[in-house]
Amino acid sequence: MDFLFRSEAIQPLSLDAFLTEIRQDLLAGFQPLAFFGTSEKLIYCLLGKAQELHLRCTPFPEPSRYPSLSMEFPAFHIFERELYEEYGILPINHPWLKSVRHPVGSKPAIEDYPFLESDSALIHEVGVGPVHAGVIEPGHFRFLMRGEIVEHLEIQLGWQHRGILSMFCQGALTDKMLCVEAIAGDTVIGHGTAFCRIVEELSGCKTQAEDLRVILLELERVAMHLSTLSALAGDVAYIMGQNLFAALRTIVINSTLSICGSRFGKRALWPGGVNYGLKAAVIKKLKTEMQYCIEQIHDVAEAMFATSSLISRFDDTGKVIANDALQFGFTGITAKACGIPIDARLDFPMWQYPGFLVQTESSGDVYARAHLRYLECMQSLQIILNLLENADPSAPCQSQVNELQADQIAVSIVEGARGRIVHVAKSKDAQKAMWYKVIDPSSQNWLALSMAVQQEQVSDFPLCNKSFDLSYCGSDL
Amino acid sequence: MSIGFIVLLLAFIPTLWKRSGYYVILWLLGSAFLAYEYMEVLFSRSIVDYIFSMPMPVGDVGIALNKLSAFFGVIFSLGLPLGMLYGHYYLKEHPTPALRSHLVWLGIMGISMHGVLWMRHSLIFLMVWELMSLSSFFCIVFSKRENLEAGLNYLITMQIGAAFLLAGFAIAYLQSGTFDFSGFEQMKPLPMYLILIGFAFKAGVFPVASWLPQAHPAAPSHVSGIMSSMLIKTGFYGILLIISLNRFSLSEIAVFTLIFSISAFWAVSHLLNERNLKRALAYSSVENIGIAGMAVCAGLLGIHANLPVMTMLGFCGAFLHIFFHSIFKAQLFYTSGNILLSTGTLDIDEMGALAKRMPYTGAMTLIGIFAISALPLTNGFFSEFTIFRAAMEAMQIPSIKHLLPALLILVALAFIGALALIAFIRIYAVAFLGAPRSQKAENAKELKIGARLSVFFLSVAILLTGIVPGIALRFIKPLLRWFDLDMQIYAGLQQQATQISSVYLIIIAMFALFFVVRRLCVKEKTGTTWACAYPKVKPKMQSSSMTYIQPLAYFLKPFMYKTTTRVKAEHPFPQKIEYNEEHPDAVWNLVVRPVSRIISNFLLLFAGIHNGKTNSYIAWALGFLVILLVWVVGFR
Amino acid sequence: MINALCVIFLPLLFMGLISKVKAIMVGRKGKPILQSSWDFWKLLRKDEIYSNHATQISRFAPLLALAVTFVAAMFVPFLSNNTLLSFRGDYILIVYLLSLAKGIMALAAMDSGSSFQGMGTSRELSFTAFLEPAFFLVVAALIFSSGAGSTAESFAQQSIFHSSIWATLAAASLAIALFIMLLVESSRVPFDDPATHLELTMIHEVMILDFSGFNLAVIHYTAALKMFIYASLISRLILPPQIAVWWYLALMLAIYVLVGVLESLMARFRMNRNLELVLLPLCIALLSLAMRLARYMGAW
Amino acid sequence: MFNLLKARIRHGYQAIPDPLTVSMDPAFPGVPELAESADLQLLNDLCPAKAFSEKGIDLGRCVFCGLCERKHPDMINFTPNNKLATDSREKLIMAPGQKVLPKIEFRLPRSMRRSFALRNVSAGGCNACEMELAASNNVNFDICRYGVEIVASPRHADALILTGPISKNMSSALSETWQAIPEPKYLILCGACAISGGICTGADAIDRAFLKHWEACLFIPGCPAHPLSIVHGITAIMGRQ
Repeated sequence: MDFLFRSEAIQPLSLDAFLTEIRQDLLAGFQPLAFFGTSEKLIYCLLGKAQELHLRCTPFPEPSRYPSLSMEFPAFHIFERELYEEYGILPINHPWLKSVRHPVGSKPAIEDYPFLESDSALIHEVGVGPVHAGVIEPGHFRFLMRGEIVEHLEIQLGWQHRGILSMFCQGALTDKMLCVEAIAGDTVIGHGTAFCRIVEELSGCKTQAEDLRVILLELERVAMHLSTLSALAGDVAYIMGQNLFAALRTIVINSTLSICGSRFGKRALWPGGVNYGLKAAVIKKLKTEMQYCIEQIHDVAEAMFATSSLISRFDDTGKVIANDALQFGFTGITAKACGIPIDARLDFPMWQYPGFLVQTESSGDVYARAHLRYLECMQSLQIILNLLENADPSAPCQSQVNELQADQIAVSIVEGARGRIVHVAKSKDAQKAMWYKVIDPSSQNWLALSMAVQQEQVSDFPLCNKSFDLSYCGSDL
Repeated sequence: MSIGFIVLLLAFIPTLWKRSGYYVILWLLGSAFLAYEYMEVLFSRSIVDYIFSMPMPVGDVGIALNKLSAFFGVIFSLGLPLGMLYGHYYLKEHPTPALRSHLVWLGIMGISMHGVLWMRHSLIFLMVWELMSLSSFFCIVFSKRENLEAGLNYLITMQIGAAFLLAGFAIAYLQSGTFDFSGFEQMKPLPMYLILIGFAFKAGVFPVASWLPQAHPAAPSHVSGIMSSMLIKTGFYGILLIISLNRFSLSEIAVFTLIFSISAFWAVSHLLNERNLKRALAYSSVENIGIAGMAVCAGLLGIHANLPVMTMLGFCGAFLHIFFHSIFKAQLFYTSGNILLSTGTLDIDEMGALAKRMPYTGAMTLIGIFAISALPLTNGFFSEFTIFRAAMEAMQIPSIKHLLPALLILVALAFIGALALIAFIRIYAVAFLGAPRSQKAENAKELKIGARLSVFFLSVAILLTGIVPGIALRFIKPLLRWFDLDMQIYAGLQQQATQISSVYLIIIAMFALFFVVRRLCVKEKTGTTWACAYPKVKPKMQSSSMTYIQPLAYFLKPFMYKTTTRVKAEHPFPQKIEYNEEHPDAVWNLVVRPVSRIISNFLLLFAGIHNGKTNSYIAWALGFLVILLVWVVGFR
Repeated sequence: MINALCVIFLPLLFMGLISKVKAIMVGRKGKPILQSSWDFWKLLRKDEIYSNHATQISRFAPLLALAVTFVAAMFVPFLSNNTLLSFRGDYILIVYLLSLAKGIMALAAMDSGSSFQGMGTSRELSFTAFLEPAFFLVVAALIFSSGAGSTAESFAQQSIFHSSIWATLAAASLAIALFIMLLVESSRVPFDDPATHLELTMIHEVMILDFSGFNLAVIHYTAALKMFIYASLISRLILPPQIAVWWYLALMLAIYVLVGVLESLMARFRMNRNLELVLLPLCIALLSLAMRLARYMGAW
Repeated sequence: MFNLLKARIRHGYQAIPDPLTVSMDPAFPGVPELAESADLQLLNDLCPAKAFSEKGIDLGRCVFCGLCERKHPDMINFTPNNKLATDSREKLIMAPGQKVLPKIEFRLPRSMRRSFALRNVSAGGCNACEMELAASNNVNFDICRYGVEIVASPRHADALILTGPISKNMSSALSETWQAIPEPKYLILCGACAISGGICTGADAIDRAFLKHWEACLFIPGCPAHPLSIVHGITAIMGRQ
């Protein structure tokens, strides 16, 4: 399938045509992958279905308002809010038109965010964050509580906003690897590969060492899942699981380190290939360690999911229903855990995953998400082992990156540990990008959390939160 | 006696010029005389006993004091003037058009409360009793239309109670042939139960206690204070009177225990949910009467199982609890009155941060709260300690049939005690601590010294009798002897009181030590409350009074009758979320209200009689009594 | 005297023990045993910061709580059976002293007007509702027909080593009831998680979220002391009256180790289930009382 | 149960015996060695983080991306030495030819040397440093063995350990947290972003005014800082080496 669009192939449509075509696609089962405004005063909309991508655009409406899509297709709510925040284009009767990341100079200021309030005396509010009790990123959760029961949760993000995207258009796009690595330090490879693919598409150069990229990507996935499982066990004070999984994660990320020198896979990737190839010794080491991980993870997980006191906490907690997941366009674990088999590795494969099957769970609660992470760990480790079998230390690891072809739009879609990562970019000239757009899976999935905890015990919130394990900086950018 | 009552009657004169100041002074004076009299009776052998011969059918009217009535008399003669004193300042802050009539009725109420204690002749007793109910009714109404319903409900309930009493007395008379209380020894069950029920109405025992939570919030604070701390005790006095004259079978005792424990539990389960300060206090009165009742039951149990220790401890606990309750309950009602004056609300969810706005009241209330939840260092603890010991003594009883009621007392007491603690901690925390929850609380001010005076006296009394419970013990000693209980055991209890005081001294010493050390080595400064560093924190971000007991409420659901209204969040983008719940008194809503509605509708026809003219009130009362008399004569 | 000494020094030591056990269970080095003592020492030397809503209550509450708990400890038999203070029915005083400590700390927690502390307070207090009756029932079962009057007697004079299996069972069940109460009162897994770092799930930890420096140290110490009291009651109940000191110490050690092991093998309960499980000691105590009663009525 | 037992046995004793002397994987980029002959201007033009100056390489800016090492192995070489932490900003600048960083002189007051409570604030960090900080207290690195604890409430803390370049939106929350820590208190900067702004330097959504008012007592470079570097730095100021 084709991830590169010549900009003359995408003529701006009239607003009505634009909206109607989007409607048709959505009704035909497409998923909205991206919907954003750009510096060239165009609104782009990227829709995707298995093996198929549609990119459409329309000039900014005059006056800057248009009928909101969110009422019909809720998945758009976050995109439209973003569009409104960045370019002041008002989606008419949008149900929840509030700030997304409070960029510099935007109103309201972050401390004046208009939370939903209740005037009945017996409903009180609890605000958690931005500085959380644990060692995690900042975000603010505002609960409307009926006693210990959560009536409503509103999530306010943007504390992490540091304007990463603005840097992509200054200077040569090829040098922006470090900015990409700074999007989300725990999804370096996910975003990194997406970025590299963009550059490679735009410059039309060949990719070397794809296998190694896959290995790194899967290692990252395993590491993230393990740290989540560890944290989940910790939240219910099951310190056995907590520590054993933590130890396993250390092994995994240390093997990433032995490949590229960073536990998070920073400095590993570069457009055209990878910076550090696989040394024979490393391959050997990896094989044994992955084997160990497979056995150990299996035993720990089986033991953990057989602990009744723990299951009683996981079961039926923080449910997300499949229908909501479809409607609101959740991706990654969140969607798969309620039985929706969407996975970019299958739907939009940028390289081959021989014999890949999407793992799913049906119940959509914390248990489902936790158990799914366990399954995916095993699957990814298997993939890694297979790739290691026929890994060749002498293979070339980087190819020369030639200049970008001007006026082209490239899309890259990668299944990161948290779900579908979408990067879209347009080249301006041989060096620069005109605009660069990043859609982290978290930005859609955050809503799932607030839906999951409604009518739950507030004391179960940290558990639910961890089970989604969403990124703050990824969606704040 | 004469002097005391004459002075009290004199007290009516200043009311003509609405000079409540002199009124209070006279009350202090009169009460002093009476107090002296009661003390005489209580501590010396001297017995006051007057016999007035009256024409038949009344016969000889005994006006006398025994140790029991003297004991209550002391409480009244100490408590009433304080109440009047508080009332004086309360009325200053909270003026009423009909000050004169209010003072008059207040006076009548006080005098008749004393009178009840003196009367030995059941009919006359009943008349004074009626006078008491009637006057207290007018005190409650306080010439305010909105109070009328609560007042009328109270009056009706009292009339029903009186009817029971009347029937009981009448039957007793038919059986014993005398109106004098001396004829009530070894009564037949029927009249005894009728009379007990009649008294129960006044004492505030479930299921006939529904008037308290209605009347107390409505009444002006000094009245509710007086009523809840003293007036309802007249009912308990009656019960004790009957009990002192009769012996009971084990099954009867068991039933009493059950009733009292249920009563206390009912009250405390409402107390947990109540948001209206004064209503909460009213419920806690019911709870405390229940506890005292359980103590009495323990005593009776002891008699029955001839365990003198248990008997002694049981009765001792009962008297102590009555005594102490009349102190701290009055104190709490007066403080809540002050809170009402300065905030204009009784809903604790509208208060908050009062301890910072009114530091004095905050401290005093803390003392009261500790006393009422029976925490050490306050007097409430010692009485419950005694009752617990009484129940524990039962563990020595060989027979299971004695053990079970004792166990019931033990567990009920512990459970209710714990719940009461939780409830009052909740009230104090929500009303006095944290951030102000409303504008009213925001600009609350401390009151003038006058309104705090009697609160101060009562608080001192709480701490004094709390830290040195020996005093209180010495005070009830003659009473115990009168119930001819074992005095060695009393001595043992005295000794324990001193032991406990010494323990308190250790605590205080240690605390002082720590305090000094901390003072020496700590630099402190203030900052914002840690709320995860969110820039703008609102008062709404603190747990409401309902949140606070939610874990328990979840557990006690079956015992809690509530009505809720709710707007649920339709996810994920709700526009409006609401939740409210009421905890009405089930007995009241499902039984009493329908009945009393009818009666009060009927009585409303007479609302005109409340015209603020003193003489017409008196005329009304007298007329009522005459009718009553004729009615009774009908029996012969 | 010897009691006073071990009251002063042992509690924090034993607290350190638990975390050591947990560390060993999961194969890490973990905090040194003396850690809680070091923390205590450090906190004493730090300044204090109070919320600007806070009244005097939060300033003196921890001190009062400590004083009260300390005095309560004076009634409890530790190393030696003859306690500093003791009189007939002093267990009532103990219970109420402890609930005084709890009450004043609850007020102190609510003092700062933060939503978390409200949550913690309500959770912690709701336990008391069932623990107090439970404790009284335990004592009742102990002194049933034994005539023992004071805590020291009723706990120290007893032991679970009886001729008849049923008596042993009754006593043992009491020990179990007390152990559960220990877990609840000192906020351990499965009822609470002392190690958690999440305001919304904490119970005891969240109540002290706003305390610092000296008072925080005092609070930690008080908590440790309370746990120590319960543990020592249990071991005194299990052991026969005249017994070598090192037996007692060994048993105490065992109790704390047991707590540690439990914490590393078990997940904590869901918050709204907690209360139901707090009823457990109450029921067990009732059961044991019934057994003793039956025995007294001559069932065997 | 059987599984758990098996896993537990296989897990064994995972804690690193002594984090202060353990040797690193050779792939790890630690303390760089700058050749005397290095052309700093050239390197600086190459460096995405602009870490080079005429004085040498500034570890506070360096993100250890290894670009310079790959392009000019002759000029610079990153040794697998994790002892990167120092107690002053100046000491972070390594002159050509310098082999190791100067020792850490700063010491905490005596009472904190056995018990040290940290409160982390992540202000715009990318979550890598946060995870590494959390990892330094996990079963492997196990920093709590030195009495270091990461606490929930700043009221209980002795030091604030800052990660991230301080986004505008977090700046007020950061200073509020700092205010909430009782004296005596210390500030620790963890990671290139926190020390110098790192990759985000000069972005308009960044506000580093906080660091103008408060002086940090420990700087832990790295992108992200490796747990062992964190352990080394903190134990050093606790005087445990």
